[in-house]
Amino acid sequence: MKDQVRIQEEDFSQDEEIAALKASCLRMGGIATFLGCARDFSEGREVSRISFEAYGSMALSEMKKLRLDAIEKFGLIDARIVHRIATVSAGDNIVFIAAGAEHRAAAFDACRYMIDELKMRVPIWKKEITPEGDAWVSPHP
Amino acid sequence: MKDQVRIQEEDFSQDEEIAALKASCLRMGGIATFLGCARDFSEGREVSRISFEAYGSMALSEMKKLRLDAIEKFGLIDARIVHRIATVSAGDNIVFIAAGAEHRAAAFDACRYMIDELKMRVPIWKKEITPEGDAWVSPHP
Amino acid sequence: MIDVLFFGPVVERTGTRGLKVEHRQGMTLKHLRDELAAKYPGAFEIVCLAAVDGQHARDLTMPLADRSEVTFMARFSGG
Amino acid sequence: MIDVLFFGPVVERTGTRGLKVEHRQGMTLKHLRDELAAKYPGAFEIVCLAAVDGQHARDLTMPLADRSEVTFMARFSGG
Repeated sequence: MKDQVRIQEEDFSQDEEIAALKASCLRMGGIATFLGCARDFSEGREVSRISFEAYGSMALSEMKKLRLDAIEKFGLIDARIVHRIATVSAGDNIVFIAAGAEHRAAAFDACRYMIDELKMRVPIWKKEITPEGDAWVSPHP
Repeated sequence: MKDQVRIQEEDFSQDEEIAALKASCLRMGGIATFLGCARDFSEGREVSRISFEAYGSMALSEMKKLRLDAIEKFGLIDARIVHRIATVSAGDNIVFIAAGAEHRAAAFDACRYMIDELKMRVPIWKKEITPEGDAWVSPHP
Repeated sequence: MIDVLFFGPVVERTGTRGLKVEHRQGMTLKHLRDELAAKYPGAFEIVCLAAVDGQHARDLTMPLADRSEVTFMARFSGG
Repeated sequence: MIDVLFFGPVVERTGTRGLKVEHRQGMTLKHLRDELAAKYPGAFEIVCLAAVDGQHARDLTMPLADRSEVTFMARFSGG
């Protein structure tokens, strides 16, 4: 079975990830997921593709810590995080987060926590490739 | 393509539902989903299977209204709701809700709203089949 | 005639999935409810929602048209 | 030697993915930061996070061990 936390170039399957998540326990009543996708438009500009770069070793270890933090903080049964590092087109998958709990409130809270924290903690950067040229997306500090 | 809102006996595929959701627009940046599954344990009792019954015509029309309400209330790009009416075993899928928006906050809020409202508005009942006998789950008013 | 339907936990207590009730001039949802509650007291202990023609009906003073489809339901447990 | 790494938007401004910097007795993260900021002022305009050996480093007074791997990073934009 694939690792619970991964950085990979290739796309992923929600069905596979959910099956792997559920395999751990038959007591999971609610699974909340977040799927982040590439958009064809950002801050007023058309975007053709998006390219990602990561500080790979740190990104993976931060994602693993984040999963464990969420499991502990929200009492999850299990959780998974997958982030693609690739050049993707509009509509393509970028990131997938799944949180499985006995009840839905914890699953939702944990899923949201993981994507919010991932954006703050995990060293990944995106470059938007537009008809007018490329630009790194670097939110102002 | 399958309807956005369905009541069905058979299982569903998250990959298929997400692909259908994304097909409507390349501007979807965040998709939040909720998957409800059968648990092997409920309120201190072992549960072998769960059987669902619906007031079918009303359940479907309430689910369709709920989808439109969520799209309007949260500015979603699209949403899907699928509920199985069947006898399922522990670990099996019961309900799937997906909310796609430009940004993640609306997707999460809408997804949670839809499952919370579904439980209150949609005429579906579940019976837990346990080694000690069957019991309809009827939360106290 | 009013078409009365029961589902799930209510059927278990009425022993029937539904019945026909004669429509009367000026009949409200409350009249129908009271009549059926007298007939199926055990079932109506758990009835807490009603629908008329597939729409939630929260106002019991609502008059019922002939040929309505009325449901008295236990709290939902879907999802 | 300290191994300095740059990524993404910072590389675009430093023109390099990294460099080696001589380790000095008592050297802190701030010393290294100031030295590199003088060398790559444009890049350090967008640097707002640092990591040492793959761990977030928020305390600039932190002493650096020889052979550390240090990264100065722009705000993340993953997810």
